[in-house]
Amino acid sequence: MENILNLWTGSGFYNITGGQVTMIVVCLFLLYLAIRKGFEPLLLVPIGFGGVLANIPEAGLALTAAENAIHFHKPEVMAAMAEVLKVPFDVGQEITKETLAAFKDAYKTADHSTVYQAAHVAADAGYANGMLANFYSVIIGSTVGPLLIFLGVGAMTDFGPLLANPKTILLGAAAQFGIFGTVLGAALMTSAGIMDFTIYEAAAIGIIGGADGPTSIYVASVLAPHLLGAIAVAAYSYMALVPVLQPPIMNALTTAEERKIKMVQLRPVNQLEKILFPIAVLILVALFLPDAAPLLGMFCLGNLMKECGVVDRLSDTAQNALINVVTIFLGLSVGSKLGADKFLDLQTLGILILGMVAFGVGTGTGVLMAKLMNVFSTQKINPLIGSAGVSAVPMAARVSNKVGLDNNSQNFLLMHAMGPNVAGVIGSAVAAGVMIKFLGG
Amino acid sequence: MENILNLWTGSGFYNITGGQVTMIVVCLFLLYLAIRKGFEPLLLVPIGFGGVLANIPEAGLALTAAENAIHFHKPEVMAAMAEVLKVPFDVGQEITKETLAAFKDAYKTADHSTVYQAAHVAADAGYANGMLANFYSVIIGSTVGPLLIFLGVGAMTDFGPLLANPKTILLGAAAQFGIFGTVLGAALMTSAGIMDFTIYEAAAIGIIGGADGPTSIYVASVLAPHLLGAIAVAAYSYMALVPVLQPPIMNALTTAEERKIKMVQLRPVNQLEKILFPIAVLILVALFLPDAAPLLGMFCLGNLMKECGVVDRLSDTAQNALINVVTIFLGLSVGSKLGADKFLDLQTLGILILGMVAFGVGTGTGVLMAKLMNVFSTQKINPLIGSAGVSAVPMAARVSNKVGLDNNSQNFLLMHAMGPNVAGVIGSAVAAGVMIKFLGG
Amino acid sequence: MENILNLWTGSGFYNITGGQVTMIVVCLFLLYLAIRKGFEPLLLVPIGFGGVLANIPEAGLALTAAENAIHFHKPEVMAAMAEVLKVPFDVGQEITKETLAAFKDAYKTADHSTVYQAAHVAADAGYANGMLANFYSVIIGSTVGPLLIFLGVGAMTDFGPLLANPKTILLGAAAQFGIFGTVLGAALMTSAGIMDFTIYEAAAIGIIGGADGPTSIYVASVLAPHLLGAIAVAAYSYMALVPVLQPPIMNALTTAEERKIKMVQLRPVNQLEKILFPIAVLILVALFLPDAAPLLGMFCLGNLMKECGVVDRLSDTAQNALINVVTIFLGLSVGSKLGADKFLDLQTLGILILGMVAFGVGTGTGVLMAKLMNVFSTQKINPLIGSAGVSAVPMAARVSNKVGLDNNSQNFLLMHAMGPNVAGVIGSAVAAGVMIKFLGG
Amino acid sequence: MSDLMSEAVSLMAVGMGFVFVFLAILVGVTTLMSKLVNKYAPAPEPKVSAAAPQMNATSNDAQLLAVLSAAVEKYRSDHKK
Amino acid sequence: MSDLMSEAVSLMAVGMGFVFVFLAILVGVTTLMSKLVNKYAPAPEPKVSAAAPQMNATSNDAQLLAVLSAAVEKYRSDHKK
Amino acid sequence: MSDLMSEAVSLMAVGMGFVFVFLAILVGVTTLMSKLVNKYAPAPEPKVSAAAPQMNATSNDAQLLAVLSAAVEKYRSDHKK
Ligand code: NA
Ligand code: NA
Ligand code: NA
Repeated sequence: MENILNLWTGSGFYNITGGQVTMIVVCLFLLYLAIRKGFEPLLLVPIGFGGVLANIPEAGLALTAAENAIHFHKPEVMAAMAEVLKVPFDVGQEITKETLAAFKDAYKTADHSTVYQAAHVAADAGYANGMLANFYSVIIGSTVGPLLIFLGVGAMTDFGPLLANPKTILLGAAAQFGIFGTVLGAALMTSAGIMDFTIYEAAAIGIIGGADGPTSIYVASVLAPHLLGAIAVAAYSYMALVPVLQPPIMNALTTAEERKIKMVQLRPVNQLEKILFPIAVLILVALFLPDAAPLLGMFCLGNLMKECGVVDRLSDTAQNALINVVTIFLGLSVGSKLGADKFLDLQTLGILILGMVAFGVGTGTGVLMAKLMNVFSTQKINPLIGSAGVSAVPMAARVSNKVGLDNNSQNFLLMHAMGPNVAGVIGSAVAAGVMIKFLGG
Repeated sequence: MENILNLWTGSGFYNITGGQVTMIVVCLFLLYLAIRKGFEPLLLVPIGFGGVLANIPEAGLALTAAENAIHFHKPEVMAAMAEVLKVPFDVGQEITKETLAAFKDAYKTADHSTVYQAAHVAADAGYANGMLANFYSVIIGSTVGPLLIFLGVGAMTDFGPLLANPKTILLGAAAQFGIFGTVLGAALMTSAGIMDFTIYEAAAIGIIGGADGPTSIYVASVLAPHLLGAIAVAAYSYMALVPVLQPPIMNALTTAEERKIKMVQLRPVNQLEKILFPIAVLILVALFLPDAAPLLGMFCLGNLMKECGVVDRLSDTAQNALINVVTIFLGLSVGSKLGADKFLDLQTLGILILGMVAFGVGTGTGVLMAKLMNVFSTQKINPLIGSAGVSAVPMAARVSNKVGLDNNSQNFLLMHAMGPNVAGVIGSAVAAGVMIKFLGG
Repeated sequence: MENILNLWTGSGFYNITGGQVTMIVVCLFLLYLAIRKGFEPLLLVPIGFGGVLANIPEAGLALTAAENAIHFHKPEVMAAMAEVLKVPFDVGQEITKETLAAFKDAYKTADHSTVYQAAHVAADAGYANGMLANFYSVIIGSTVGPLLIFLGVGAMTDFGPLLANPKTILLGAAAQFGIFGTVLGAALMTSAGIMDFTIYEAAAIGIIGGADGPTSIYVASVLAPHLLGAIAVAAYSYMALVPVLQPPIMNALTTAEERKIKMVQLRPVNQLEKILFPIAVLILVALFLPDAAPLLGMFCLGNLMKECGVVDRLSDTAQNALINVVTIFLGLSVGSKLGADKFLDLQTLGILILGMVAFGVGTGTGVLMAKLMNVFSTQKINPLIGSAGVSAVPMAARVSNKVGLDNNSQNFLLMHAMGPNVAGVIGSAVAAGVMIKFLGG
Repeated sequence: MSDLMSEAVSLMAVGMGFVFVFLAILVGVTTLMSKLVNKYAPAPEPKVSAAAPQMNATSNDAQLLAVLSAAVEKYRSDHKK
Repeated sequence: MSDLMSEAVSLMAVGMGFVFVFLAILVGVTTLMSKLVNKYAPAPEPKVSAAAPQMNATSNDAQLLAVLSAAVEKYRSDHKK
Repeated sequence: MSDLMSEAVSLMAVGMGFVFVFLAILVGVTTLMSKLVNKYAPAPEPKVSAAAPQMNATSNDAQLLAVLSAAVEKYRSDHKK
């Protein structure tokens, strides 16, 4: 009898909170966007599904063992936990919401030794890390997940168009204004009292403007892990929305004449150039920005494996089995940060707004940079390829091509836009390195 | 000279015990069954091989660093270990079997902090975890292995037949009587003094009746890890024996007329239904049984990845590279529990007997449920498809088909049996969740 | 302003040491050899790349969190670290090179508990393990990497030629003289005062003569992890140089007549023999040398999976996705040991010289063993296949074939040489087991 | 009745009860869902899966067809005369 | 100006400055590298990638060709008469 | 003789001795095993591997044959007239 009661009081129906219901609906909506609208489904399917799992009441899939122990707060476990976390607590004492909050706070701010001891107490009491919490710590906490995605992306990237016309790299630089402009925006909102972001949070939000999923996740996991869920969702959603977000800005900032500029055909690129390029990037990183070494190092390794032609087995695995496995786990891990308490916050609204601003500013500065370069150079650049500098590979380059074709049905900009497009990946990884150096060092 | 002696006294010949010889023979027999008789070779080849490895004398492949340190019991190491484990011990003292047993007991019952400290002592003395012990803790101890198998199985499962005739789900429910009936059987044997099982052990044994390898391993790892080896071997062996075990029971419980019932052809199923089904299951799990969330969550994610059609890369990887890699490690990890001391026990005999009972009871109740449903419904069900409710996908459904053809060579039951067959997977995962909630919570 | 200064004083340019520059050049040369000269590119591309990453100044990719904390030596962190490591230190104290060296030494020689505590202190101060340090500890520190490579190699190995002519196994035994002769050489150099090797280091260097990458890495990681980088580089480089190193020795030790010996065609081998062979090897290992069980166990499992014919999915994955993923990480992990401080040492020179000696001696003793066997046997062996006993599969067998064809254009030795070639793999794994037993036990 | 027996009996009651209730609800939900789908979104074009075919499969088939057409072409031209 | 604002402004200045400097150097290095390559090693034979084709691909093609030739052979011999 | 030298010598003696003994036993065991197999189970049908061919391979071959037959069929019908 007691057991049946137990099943009932332990069921989802009995325990579910409004926040959890809301978040499950939000996550189902993400799945809808991914499956029916084609929004970056490779990431948003596991993210959305992981978000549902994270919000299953009483399952504690996104909680560590210690957090689960506190959630179920058996008196004898709490007594042991109190001793470790140095929270005042008597065994007989009633456990109120405030008591629980005190334990949760103490756990969140505890040093590493204490966290380990709390884990031991919880394990002794029979609690284990939730599945998603394990995935998060192995894949994102260790930073290995985003790095392996970058390895695979590197192995899929063709730097040919960039090598054929290197000055388009500067378009990829200009588009990073989106990142830093957004940081400024977040600071402004905070100064105005509308939001409340620290500089770490502002930087992590700004990186959405890099339009690169793994870079965003990497930076957020280092600077503001509590915002990771919202940042990743915003980054991937806006990347999917690039065909909607960019064209109005591109049209507003250019004249019809500029949009019709025809670019000269790209020269063929030598195999050796392609092999040397990732090595050159690596050496520049080593000399100028060691903090970008993990991200750009893995990216360059992937690209070298692809281009060198002698390790096709490895390049193939990096582009397929490995990246696919990591994507599943990375998505679920991001989903673990879509808990109601973390996501249903005013900050998320700020992130969504600022993320869109970041995309817009990056698009605009990319286009304007192209116009500026045309002032000084005789070989004109079609400013429509500037918007591709935000990255969002290869979507943004396709958008440049499409808007170009709308203005001149014989003007194919795709390959020209791929140069700034992949330069944008390098640009935002460099920006990520600067931010981590500046704020983390 | 001393070194040559060392090689001899450290060799297998010098140290092998009768138990180890027996277990190596048992494991070679498992390999024979797997390779020559086709008994679930994907699992039984690595399990059997892992079992041989686990029984190599002095190699300690299935032992942790601390267990290895105790096994080799150098006096100075034992002194340090005694302090950590709080076992009375003088450095000069002779080390008898009893002393070693005291250390092993203290280690087994130690709390988590102590286990870590013992690991440090062992590591300082140069001992390391055995290879299989590492595999076990990463793959099964963390529960990730069975969950990833379920992800892959989900990505291979077609719920079409079930969706075309949803009431056959109830056959998958009825067959779970095998699970709980076996728990009762284990309790009866214990009451009768024939065996000695706790309720945890009884539950872990019962789950063999679920006829699902990963579910059995998952439950056993949570409720009775020391029986995991025998339980997994029984589960996979009986799954392979389904074509032998089920037909007599099916024939005994049905009339020739019933076995000839023709079922109407299944309606075609809409793609959208297939996409919504795993989401519906997930939501029901969230609402009613959070403890089944890890298993059924991964299963539903796999199925959604397959059916949604936009993440075929991920679904493909889940069905191939990922599940294959995990299968190798899972098999070896299960094999690590086939050590002589754990397996050569009266309990194993009980597990083998009760496991077979579980399969038989599940088969029978599945068939009887179909007959019961025919009493109330006009659209008759061929009771031969009831036996498929135990799962053992797709073997049990093929058995239903074969027995059906034996009675009416024009009656193809395969697709009809696939409905209860996959329902049985869900049914036993639900049963697993109830058991963990009931006993673990 | 301070921040810009920070970027400058934190840049590679400002911090790079001569040693790091040298090592980056060395690693770029390895990449050149791998990509342009085809030197074992599957390993040397990730090793070389990892070596560049390990030498990026200030990035600390190959350092643990505690080592990074000591490198940046903030006074308050050093105070906490001093307490844990028991190094005398006052907070006000100037931090000289000697102070840092004292901390580094204390950390290197600390016991495992202390290492954990130091890690907690570093983590509390915001330091994390470098990416390569994580890869190393997961892939090589745990020994799982080399073992999984061996699993894949086993699944790619065909023992048919060996089974058709088992006495060629003895050629694989003789070639292991290269290993032990080199140990002797290292001891001689030390006695002569030219070098300074311990017996552990000498053994780890000798194993280069096994001509087996994963065996070398496995043994070096157990006996002399600080030499692992140089040993792995030497092993793979010389394996690539087999076509250059072996022929002169083979020609010098044989007469033209001997090189023209025609061998009888190999008998066809039964499938069952191929299935039983890995099991026989496993049982011999269990009886005679438990310390070789991890390496040869995984090797035999891979081969059994291949030959048994019922788990082709697993065998396929072991040969492709799994081995490729592990190769990437293994290469990067080896690269992490190519730091300037570890590699730019007189010992490395000794390793390179001794490694070449090892290859030469192994080649020679293999050839001489064949000549010796011809004295006692009527069925003559072409001594050119003796050199294949060093392993370096399948390169050494191809060299035997090529030198054979140079002397008699109708004499195809390839299949005959595959027997000793794969026997050499078993031989060096046995030698590895003996060394670990002898020195580690 | 021993403690173990009573525990086993109640585990059976609760367990089977729960399994049946859960799967019965699933029957209901599934039936309802299917009805709604077939009423409001009957047999949509299998556009989704067609839009994202598996890359490998495609390229394999492409290779296959290329080789095949080449072979057939050659055969044709050989037989023309 | 608040502390946060000044931090954001200097992050922007340092960050964008660094991104531009880094990528501008990259433009220079890339241009130089391309010039040197095209001067001293123009369009080398794509020997490297040809020398190490992916094993699977090869064996698949081999199987393919085997089956294909067999099929064509059979067809030929059937039509010979 | 220094301590290191004596250790190296005895490692060599023990090591090479063990390698030879182990591999010599392996020669014996292998020879015996082969004899027994060829006496009691000579050249069995390669049933095992045929019974469980790799799934992917099968389906690839199936696809291959399907496309192939279609192509040949078409060719035949084109040439019939
Ligand atoms: Na970007
Ligand atoms: Na079942
Ligand atoms: Na060897």
